[in-house]
Amino acid sequence: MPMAERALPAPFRRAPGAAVALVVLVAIFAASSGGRFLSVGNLVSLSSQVALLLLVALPMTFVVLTEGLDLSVGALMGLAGVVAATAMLGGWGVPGALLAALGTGLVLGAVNGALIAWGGMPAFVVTLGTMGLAEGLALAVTDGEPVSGFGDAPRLAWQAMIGPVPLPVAVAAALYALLHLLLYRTPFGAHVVAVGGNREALRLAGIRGRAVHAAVYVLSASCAALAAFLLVGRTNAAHPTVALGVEFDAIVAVVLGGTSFERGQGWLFGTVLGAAAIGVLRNGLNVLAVDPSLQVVAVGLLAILALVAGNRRGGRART
Amino acid sequence: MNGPAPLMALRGVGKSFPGVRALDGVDLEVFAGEVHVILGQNGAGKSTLIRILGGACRPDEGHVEADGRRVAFASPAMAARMGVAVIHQELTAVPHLDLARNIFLGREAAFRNRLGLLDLGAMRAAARRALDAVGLRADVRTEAAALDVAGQQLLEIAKALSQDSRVLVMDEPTASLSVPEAERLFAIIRRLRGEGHGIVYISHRMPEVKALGDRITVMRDGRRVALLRRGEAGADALVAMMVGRAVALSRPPAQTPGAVLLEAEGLSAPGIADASIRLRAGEVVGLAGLVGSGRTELLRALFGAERGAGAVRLGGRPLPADPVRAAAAGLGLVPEDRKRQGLALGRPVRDNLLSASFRRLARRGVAWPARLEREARSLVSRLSIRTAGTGVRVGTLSGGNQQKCVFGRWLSAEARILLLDEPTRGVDVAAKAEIHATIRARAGSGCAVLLVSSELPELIHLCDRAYVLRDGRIVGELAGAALTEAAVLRLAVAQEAQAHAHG
Amino acid sequence: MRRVTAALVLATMLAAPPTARAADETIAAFSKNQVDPHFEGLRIGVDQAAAALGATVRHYVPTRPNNIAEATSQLEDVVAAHPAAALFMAVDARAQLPGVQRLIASGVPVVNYNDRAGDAPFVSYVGQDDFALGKAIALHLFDHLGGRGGVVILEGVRGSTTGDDRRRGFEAAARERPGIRILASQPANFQRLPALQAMENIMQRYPRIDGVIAAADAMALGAVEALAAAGRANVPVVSINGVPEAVEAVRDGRILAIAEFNGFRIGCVAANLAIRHLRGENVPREVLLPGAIITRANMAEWLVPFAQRRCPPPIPAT
Amino acid sequence: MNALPARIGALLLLALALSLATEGFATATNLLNVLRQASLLFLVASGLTLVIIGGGLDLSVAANLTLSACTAALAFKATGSVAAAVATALGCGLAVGLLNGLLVAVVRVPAFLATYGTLWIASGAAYWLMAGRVVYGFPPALRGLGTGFVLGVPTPVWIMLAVAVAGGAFLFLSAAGREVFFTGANEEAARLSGIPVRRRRILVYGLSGLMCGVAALVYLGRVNAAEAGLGDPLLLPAVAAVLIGGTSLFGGAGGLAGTLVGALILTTVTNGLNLLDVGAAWHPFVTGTIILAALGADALLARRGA
Repeated sequence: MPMAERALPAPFRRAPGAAVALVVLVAIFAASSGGRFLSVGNLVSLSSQVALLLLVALPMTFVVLTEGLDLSVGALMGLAGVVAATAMLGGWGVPGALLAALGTGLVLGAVNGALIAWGGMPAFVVTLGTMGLAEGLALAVTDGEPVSGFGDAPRLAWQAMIGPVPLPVAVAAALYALLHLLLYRTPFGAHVVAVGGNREALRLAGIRGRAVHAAVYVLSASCAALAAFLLVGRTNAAHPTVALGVEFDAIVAVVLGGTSFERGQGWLFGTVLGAAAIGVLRNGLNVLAVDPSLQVVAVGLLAILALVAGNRRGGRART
Repeated sequence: MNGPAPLMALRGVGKSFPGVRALDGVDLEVFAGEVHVILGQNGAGKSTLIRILGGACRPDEGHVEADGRRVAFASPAMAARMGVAVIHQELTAVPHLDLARNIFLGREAAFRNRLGLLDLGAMRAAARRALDAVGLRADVRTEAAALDVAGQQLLEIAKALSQDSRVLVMDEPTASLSVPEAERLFAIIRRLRGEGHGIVYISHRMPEVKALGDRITVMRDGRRVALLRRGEAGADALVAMMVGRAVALSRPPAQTPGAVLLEAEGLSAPGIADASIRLRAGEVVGLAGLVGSGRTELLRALFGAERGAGAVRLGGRPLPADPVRAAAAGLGLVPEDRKRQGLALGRPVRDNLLSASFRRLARRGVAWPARLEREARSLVSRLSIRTAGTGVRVGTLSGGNQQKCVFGRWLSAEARILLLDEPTRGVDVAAKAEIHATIRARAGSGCAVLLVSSELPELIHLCDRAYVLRDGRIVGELAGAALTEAAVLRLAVAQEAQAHAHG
Repeated sequence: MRRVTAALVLATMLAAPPTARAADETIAAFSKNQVDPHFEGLRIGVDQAAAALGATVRHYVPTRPNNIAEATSQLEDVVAAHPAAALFMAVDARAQLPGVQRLIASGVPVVNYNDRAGDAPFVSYVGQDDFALGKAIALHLFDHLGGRGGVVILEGVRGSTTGDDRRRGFEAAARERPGIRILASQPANFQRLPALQAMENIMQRYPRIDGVIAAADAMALGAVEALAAAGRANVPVVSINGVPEAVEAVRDGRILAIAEFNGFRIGCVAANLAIRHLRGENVPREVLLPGAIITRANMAEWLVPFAQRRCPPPIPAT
Repeated sequence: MNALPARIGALLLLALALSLATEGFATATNLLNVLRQASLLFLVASGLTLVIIGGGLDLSVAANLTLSACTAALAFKATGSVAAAVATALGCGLAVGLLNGLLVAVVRVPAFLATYGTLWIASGAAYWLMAGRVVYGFPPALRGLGTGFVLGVPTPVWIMLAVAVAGGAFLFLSAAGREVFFTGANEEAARLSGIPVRRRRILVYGLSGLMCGVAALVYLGRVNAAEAGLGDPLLLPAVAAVLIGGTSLFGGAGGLAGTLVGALILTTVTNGLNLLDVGAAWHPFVTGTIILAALGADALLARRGA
């Protein structure tokens, strides 16, 4: 760790937007909710909500580290959920359904990755296009109707507790551990950072940067497919458009968490803080029952204020 | 040749680029335990030589040998496996990876444990040893971005050493180092030589050459003009060999300079300290100095592209640090990095020629296409820009013609003060002559020109007067008969050189 | 005078017990969006009924209209807020059933209102029968057409209970009138602009359209604009809901008739039942409010802005 | 821009196919209908095109349309004056646009996030102002903007053409427009050419906002009502229209003619799907396919051209 800024704890140095927002919001909500915000029940549901966002936001961190973004994950979650539910209805069982969802994610992620890494096309446009494909397929296959009646397994999975920990939180924690190892303890992780930071360095080191670049989109889509399965459990049905828009929350969580769109600068744990800040904001506003229209404004203000706060700016002398 | 085979050798290597003969029958041998200095001005062929050594390009003629056997490097990675590491001037660290991962980028497999994960402890320990070997004390968990330039330079060397490179090619490694940092680097280089490494060392700096060079290859115009052993020639003699025959290019008669147009006093900005200069109407003033001495930074500060302290005055009135105001006031900057800072490569020639004069050419805000086209065509013909038309993307033009577009921009904007940063770099001979003529012509019509060039003959040829920069400070001003390549070099390369030149 | 005040009471009447106020009577009221005036009317009804009994209301509405994920989160968050009681409707019944079951399990009595939220131990259900409304209004149109002609259906959101039930009602009515042909049936997401544009496109294909059935007022109003712009303002349009804007269109002859789906009254009744349940009264398990057919002849009552309306007299305890 | 003829060709092929496949497509009224439906989409996409050419991005356009329409409707109800409604719509649109410009150019928040933030702020403000109400019923003067005809052609189509011409003139005939292109292509080169980069950035975001104000007026005229959330279905189609039109997300290339063609392609497809009675569920799929097809075609063209 750099010596110069030792004074501040890591979250405030590396993800000032998320850290400050989190501390301020938790303080406000804890003080004004009369204990309800910090109740065990609320923490369970808050952490489950954050966990679901993290399943998308954690791999999105990898994508943003390569100076990209993935707009297709929300639509893909709808499609993968529909695929999983249909598979269960078709008697494939839970493992088969999981595999089917995962396969859907792999295919879409591979399309994204190939077009972006080898086709040299901008990630925004490619993933906007595949977002349309996924959303349209999910809608067309189901005619807009949710798929249900596949039994209780997904719902029980979403509600299960492992000791005191809700299963979604455990899954997110496991994914965090896995991705942490992947990013910080494998060659692949270093190469991901280098795709964003200095592709020339990768070339000089004889690494196939394009494969690494494509792989982050496959990772992002696979995790979204996994999240889709939990979401099916949460809503007890596979709704084709249920997760549209989640990609934006995920990107905001990543950036709030101190990962930059440029040069491979980022921090995986910061994304946890960013997602927590978003989750706490939404949950706290609900627990306090703030006027619904002001809630909408609050989300926008959080995004902008936290980004402005996190934006370091140089000084000026000669004017 | 008797004795051991060289670690690495080039035999009769030649390489041409469109319009340029970059290397012509060059021989080079690097033995274990020697520092082989390559000396030459810009354009002498050094950078092509480095690219061939490092596997970044293949020679047209001749071949490369390693340990006496012919090899063909298909890629930099392959060259690295063969034991050749190039330490580039533009550094190749990944900014937000820590030092350990940077050192072992692409070679992480060596540190995998049984689970397939990186054994960070082992990797860091190895990195620690690699950094210790070059005397870099930073924590191996620090991100590379946190290192200063000297640190990144050492990181590159540590990286090269850690892959058991026997041949290290260093491209002006001290360009951006302070004196103590450079001293530390020299100590490391000496130790590496002692350990049997072969080092190819590219530099302009005489004290370094004298301090380090076991053998010296002097290059000029893509050819080897001399191969000397240590002490066979003094600094003056080396300068003379680099320069070639006494200045072949004649300078036009000095003109009587006009009024002071631009004046800077005590200007400080990142990379420059307390610089004071004056430009008069009708003169071409040179800004000489080694790479990294603050020349670019000074031009940018004058143009307002970098903010700093101190005053810039235009015709006696203060000029705020703002490129918009500077351009409006008649300053024009031709930046060093044409592709990143000078041109919008995807836009047509026309727009690149007129980007500083759209507003001047507009009538009540309307920039009539016919008028723009007329202006663009007139610039194309005035500057002899070779292009199929003004609508062609500027990125498809040759380097010289691209550069003329940046030039043309300021002609069109009617700039009276031109700040030129390496205007002829990467430009073929014919275009170079045309650009030179344009520069003189602008001065002749009453403009003031401030010219940065690493090519001393060009500087001497074009300039009436020159400031010499070293380590961000102006260390001298030469004019008239005193403005010679040798004099400039002496000021630019440091005190010892002066002392030595008289010894 | 309000024409319809009676309600369907499904159990025998008991004497109303004396009112005993709990310490904290905060009611959580869910609704689907902040866009549709139907829900605004509903929220005003809830507020008015609660104020009359001295209870406090907190509203929960997803920030993105009809967003299932957000609505599900809000349900979870309300478990933590632990209100005295809740009024619940689902954006998606299947999706939110587990959540509302947990809310009930946490000890919060929940009244289901507006549309059916599935199988959970609700204190009561207050709503209207969407299928019946759809069927009634479609029959009204078909009979107006003399039992023959080609009609266009503008559906709501495919997959939503409200939308699907209403569509089934339309289709059931069409089966009863063999002279009626359904030319096209397109979802327009309960929104105005999609309905307008879908109508414009459908008109290109069918030079003759005899009538339009919209599953909600906003879509009917969009269709009315499209028809008027095409010079086909004489095509009769019917719809469901009865928000003041649409009732004005009935007054002006731009909409033929509307099946009343009265959010204001649903809100009144649901809040009233919830609070009385808290105070120990036995309240009916199910209240199905009847819906009138609003036509030019009777529309005055529905022209009154929500804020100026008065809740109907409480439904007697059981 | 070199790909514009290809796009026009694609549009014509699409039209040809639809006129063969359906009866209702190739009629004068339907073609005017398509144009009128495209107008709202184009107006929202036009300002976005300028922003993207200048090297930025504006995700707030649809929310800005919503807020401008709602404030204008409220202003009309408060004053009874159409002029007040027009001034409010344009003023509100411009204000949101300028806020984006300041955030991006001065505070230097990345455009994607800054405009995503204003998206939420603008739509939240609309919810708060409207409080679940619908404001409806506007006088003929305002209705005419959406439903009127001039010389047999719908007024919004004229507005669309006027904006396309004026925007094209701005981009290709004004000094500022040329500078926007140059700034989008290489911001640093623009700065070192003495182009006032910051002001140009603010200008395009301001214009984008203003276009949302114009679109809001057309919306009010056409739909005759304003409610919160009204613009939401337009965001992704607007972005898609710009991209299908060939404007590059890297900045410095593109134009309003392309966006016009992009908006027409999207609208024609929707119209065709309705005429063929294909379910609305397929619309996103078709849109996604067209985006990827346009992208792939451009990549092929670029490879052949290089």
